[in-house]
Amino acid sequence: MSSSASASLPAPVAGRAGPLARVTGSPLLQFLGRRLLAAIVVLWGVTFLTFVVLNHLPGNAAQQLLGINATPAEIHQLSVKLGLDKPLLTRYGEWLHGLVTGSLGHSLASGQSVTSILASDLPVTFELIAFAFVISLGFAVPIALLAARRPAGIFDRASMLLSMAGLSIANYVLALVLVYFFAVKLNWLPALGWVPPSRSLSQNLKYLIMPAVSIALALLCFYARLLRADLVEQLRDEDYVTTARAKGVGPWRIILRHALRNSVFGLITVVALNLGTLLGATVIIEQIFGLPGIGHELLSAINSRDVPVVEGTVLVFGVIVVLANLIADLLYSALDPRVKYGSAN
Amino acid sequence: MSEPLLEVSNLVQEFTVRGGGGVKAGVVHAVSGVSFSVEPGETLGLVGETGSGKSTLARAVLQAPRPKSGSVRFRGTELVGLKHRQLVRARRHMQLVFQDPFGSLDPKWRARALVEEPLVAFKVGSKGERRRRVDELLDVVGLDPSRFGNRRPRELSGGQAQRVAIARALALDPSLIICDEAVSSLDVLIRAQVLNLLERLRSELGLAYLFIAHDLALVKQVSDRVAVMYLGKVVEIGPADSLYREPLHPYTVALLASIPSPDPEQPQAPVGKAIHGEPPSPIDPPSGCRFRTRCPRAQDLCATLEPPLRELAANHYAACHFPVTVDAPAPEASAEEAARAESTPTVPVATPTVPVATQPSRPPTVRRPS
Amino acid sequence: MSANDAGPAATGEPAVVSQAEEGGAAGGPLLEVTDLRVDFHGARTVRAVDGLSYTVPRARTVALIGESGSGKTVSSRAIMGLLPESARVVGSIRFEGEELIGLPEPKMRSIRGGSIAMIFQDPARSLNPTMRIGAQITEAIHTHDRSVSDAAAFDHAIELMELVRLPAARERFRQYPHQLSGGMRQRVMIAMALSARPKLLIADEATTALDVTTQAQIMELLRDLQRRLGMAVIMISHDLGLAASFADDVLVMYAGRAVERAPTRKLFSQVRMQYTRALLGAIPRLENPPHLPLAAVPGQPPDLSVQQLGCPFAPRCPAASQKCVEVRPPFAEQEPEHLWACWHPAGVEPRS
Amino acid sequence: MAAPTEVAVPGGLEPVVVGPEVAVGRFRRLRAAGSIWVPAGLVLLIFALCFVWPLIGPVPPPTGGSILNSNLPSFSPGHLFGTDATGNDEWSRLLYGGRASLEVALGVNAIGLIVGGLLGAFAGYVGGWRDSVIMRVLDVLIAFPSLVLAVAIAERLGPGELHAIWALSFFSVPAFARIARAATLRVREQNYIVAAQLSGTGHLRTLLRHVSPNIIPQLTTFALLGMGITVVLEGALSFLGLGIPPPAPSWGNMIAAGQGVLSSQPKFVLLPSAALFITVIAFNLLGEGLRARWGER
Repeated sequence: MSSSASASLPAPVAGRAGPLARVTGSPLLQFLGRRLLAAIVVLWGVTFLTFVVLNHLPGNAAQQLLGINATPAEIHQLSVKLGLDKPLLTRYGEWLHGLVTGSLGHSLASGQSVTSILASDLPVTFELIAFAFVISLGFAVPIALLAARRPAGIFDRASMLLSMAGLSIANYVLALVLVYFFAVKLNWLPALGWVPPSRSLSQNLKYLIMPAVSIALALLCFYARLLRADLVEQLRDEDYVTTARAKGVGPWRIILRHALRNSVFGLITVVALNLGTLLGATVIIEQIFGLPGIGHELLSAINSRDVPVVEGTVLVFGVIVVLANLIADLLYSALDPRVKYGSAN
Repeated sequence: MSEPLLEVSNLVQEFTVRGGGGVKAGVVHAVSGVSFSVEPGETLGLVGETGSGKSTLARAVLQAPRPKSGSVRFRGTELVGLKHRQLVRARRHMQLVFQDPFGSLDPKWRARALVEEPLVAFKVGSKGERRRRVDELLDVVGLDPSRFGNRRPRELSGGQAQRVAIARALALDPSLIICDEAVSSLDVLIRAQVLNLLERLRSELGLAYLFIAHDLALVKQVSDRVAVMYLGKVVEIGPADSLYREPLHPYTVALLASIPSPDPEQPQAPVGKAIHGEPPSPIDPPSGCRFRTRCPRAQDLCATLEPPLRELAANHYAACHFPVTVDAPAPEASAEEAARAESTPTVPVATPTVPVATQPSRPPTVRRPS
Repeated sequence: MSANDAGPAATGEPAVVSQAEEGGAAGGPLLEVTDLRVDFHGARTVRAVDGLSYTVPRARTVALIGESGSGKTVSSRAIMGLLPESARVVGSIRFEGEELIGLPEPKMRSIRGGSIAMIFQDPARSLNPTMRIGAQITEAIHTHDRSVSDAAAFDHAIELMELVRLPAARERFRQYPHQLSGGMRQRVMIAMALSARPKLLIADEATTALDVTTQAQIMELLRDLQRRLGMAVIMISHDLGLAASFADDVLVMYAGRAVERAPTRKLFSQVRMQYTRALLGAIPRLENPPHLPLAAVPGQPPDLSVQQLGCPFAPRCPAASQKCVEVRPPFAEQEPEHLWACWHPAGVEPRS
Repeated sequence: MAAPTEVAVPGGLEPVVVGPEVAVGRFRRLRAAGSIWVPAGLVLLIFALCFVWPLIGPVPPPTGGSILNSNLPSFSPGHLFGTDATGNDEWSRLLYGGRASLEVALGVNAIGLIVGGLLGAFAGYVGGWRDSVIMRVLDVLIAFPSLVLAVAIAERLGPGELHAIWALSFFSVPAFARIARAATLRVREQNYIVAAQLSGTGHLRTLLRHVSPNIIPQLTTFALLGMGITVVLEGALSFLGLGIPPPAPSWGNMIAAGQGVLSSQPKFVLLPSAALFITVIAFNLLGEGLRARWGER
């Protein structure tokens, strides 16, 4: 009466896929490959969309160059000269071809090569952004540490309230308020203009400080709040913090050595993601302070329908955003030993 | 002999593990060719440590997610490969109770709605009938519907929430309930209440259980038969009494030896009996017998040849070349297999499938007179 | 630390059950908890520990047993000063005669991890995931002795890792917690706890998160270390079986109070308090045949934000009378070495 | 953000009784409630001032003022904040400007919440290739330079409130979609979703009855933070002349107009700036309060 064949079926030796697996390269390279592929798709989408949108705007570069008084014939002539009469896809194809061969084309307005325009404008924007990041992180981290040391303490309450206020100030509002006080009222700082660092570094910083602060304040407040919340959570909820306390480790060492190390990942991701929005912020700030940066250039290029310049700028923006995210991921893996590309936890 | 209620054969479930950035890191061999059956009204206990694949097995039986290969027959219907609509219908009489009641009950829903959910899904009865049924179900599991019916999971204790989960599982008159560590997170006294409830339901409603737990004593308490899993494989299966009295597989022996007993006469601490090491990774399980890396009885044969499940005592099967309790340790089989293994001394990892597969004479080789 | 050579002799023997509980040895018990109360302030005030008193003699193992919410973990964290700020601790905790409640924080820090160490339930979460194993152990070493050189700390760490039988200690030193198995992580935790040679080790459900075979290994290790190093151990667990196997004395807690205490053998052979009886009856046993109903008591543990007048177990107790509801039974030594708080203790039975 | 009232005592070993226990609890509850009701009241007040007060109160029209009334100082009779260079009442312009800003913000967030929320929840729930496609498209939208789009819409369709809503929705939709997707993924992992499906509940019902209620709190708090962000962005568009065209007021174009007279009459920048600030901080505080209440990260 053997009741059933329940357990007597032969056990198959399934799934013994040994480690002699197809090794297609190092996990890190695989990871980079995947990300690069995704990035190319996104960048292609962005540039193509920009191209389409620009070409559907009323008026083209020829019209914008010649002004309202130009006759249709003149406009047509210039359009042909600039190659604007060709079909959209052809022109995009040409632009792509140029891109592959390393050329971003020439400005329709000035005839300058887009590469050289970018080369002259990008450093200004980069310096502005770098300055803003230094200010925001330089203040945010110590504030967050001090606040998290005694949650609900006086410093914590005060700094979190102030940072909520700082977070709520629009950068263009802050820019104007700064200009009003420091340029108009006190006359300490110049309201407009730009001096390259090669000519005078101190002058350069003097011109840059208000724009940088305008961008940095909201970021600073945001980072401080984010890091503080994460730190407090780590200190309150994480068992390894309790372990460290049970070992007799002092409070500052726990914050710096244990909690901060684990909180910093979130911050890094956010900083990288912010880089994208920051590029948008530079447009308006450069406009207010008259900085010859890429945002400024973009605005005028759009207005003059200078497609190659817009495309070049958009591409650079896109590449920066993609790179920032990639670097965030790589930093993440460098700092967090648990994340190793291609290894299971 | 009628067909078993649930018959699982050669079930395989694997997962691809992805590391950071979604790069494939390896394949977890969570369940590797598991076969067993559950008769109507029977409780089959399934024990194993973390990573033995017991929970994965439960999910694979339920086809959520669907297993990689193998067969699951439930009330005469093959579930593997069934279309979604039919699967939902076929699963109606098979319910799952999870370990964490708070995770398995939607925090936004109230007890009544939670218990009613399967009735609504299968369009059972009218609104009023469903309501009466829900109250009846809550009553069956020992919750006063007027007190607890309108509470959200958060307003219940762990034991009460698990009762709600059990009431929901009972709603469609199932014939099989899979309890996946269903009482493991409960405190001792509450656990006893819920265990007694499950036992009562079994005898009153004729339920069959697949009772999964890591606690051997607990499993013994409720099971007619017990299966022991190690690294994705069933290493021993048999009647509860005989399995606990005369364990055949060295792993079962080690498990039993590790249980501290609350017995004042012999406060036997498992000193010295503890087996060494911890289970290897299911991503790269050992060749041959998966337990051999920790087994005190392991020999060369165990590394090359995977032991099949053999019936070594009445209805009591073990997958071991050198089983423990059986006095003459499977002489024919092991000699035969040893010879085979010797004839091919440098067996590569993948080949042992052959001898196992070419033993079609499943009639067990060694049988203890019962 | 020459722990390794003390070794193999001390394995099989049963624990020395000293009849004279504390008195004789070096002036009083190692730890003396008197009328400890812990309140948590939130929307409602919860009294997590309610007048707990017990002593831990030197070099002995005391098990605190109870279900979740019984106050066993909270009371042990109170000893270490590890409770969150919303907790208010009153009563007395004397360690080697020194009062720990109200001790200034820097002083408390030197005791924490110094003379009293602690290991926790979940070794996966209790180690810092971003710090190497070695750094976490040497941190413990440096914290209590700043003068130790890095090289000496390294040697000491390796020694500790070998002491807890962590295989390939030198390699592990450079690894991160996620590269270790659960059992090995708990061994690291133990190594860290032992770094300053504590006199008292608090093991808070130290094996609950581990598999049963790993649990056996870790408990074996802990017992071995306890004997070799002469530590006292407070073992916190919900598992009566584990306590029966490893502790010299068992203290059963319910609803923030101690309800029964006795040397292990005595407790399990002569259960007095009804709650302890219920606990024992509710445990499935290997000896039982399948489908045997458990002796379950109904109901839920009491709400700790509500003041308990009588015995907290009274609403669930099969032997409860009106007196139990109204008058709190005293926790007192009612037989030699056997303390309980119950108006209707179970008679002298072999066991249920 | 909920934290104990007492000043932190390291180690928590403090036998000192800090005030009566009940009072501590009540105070804490009051404060917790206050962190929601105070900003909520502020938001209501702002809405009432911008949408209701002009209908019932003595508020002159924001445009078409007489040049004879130009540049009146603050607190002139009938003109709380004076008038601008064209004789329009500044208080009225602030209210009407706020109305435009809030309408844009509401529109943008409503579109983001509905379209983005549904897209994200769908992508997260179904997973697989559909998820990948949706998310890549949204990636493109996120990387797409906002300015190009804003200019395009402004020039193609003409500047205006509705078009500002379209332009800004291009950013709110992907943002909401990401939040919704992440929240859905988290919910999807929960066993109650598996339990529902094993109970026979269909996908649509699971999505509507189990997933949505559990992701809506998160989307709501994000929408409140989004209101603040959108008010700022609308201001930026109008500031650049791409949003609401003058003479119709919006806080953005009022600030832009005030920029020219910043040195002589800073109030034309400071007043709309203050209005903007108060509105944004009210939304931020409300979002933060709700987030703390609902216990999310």
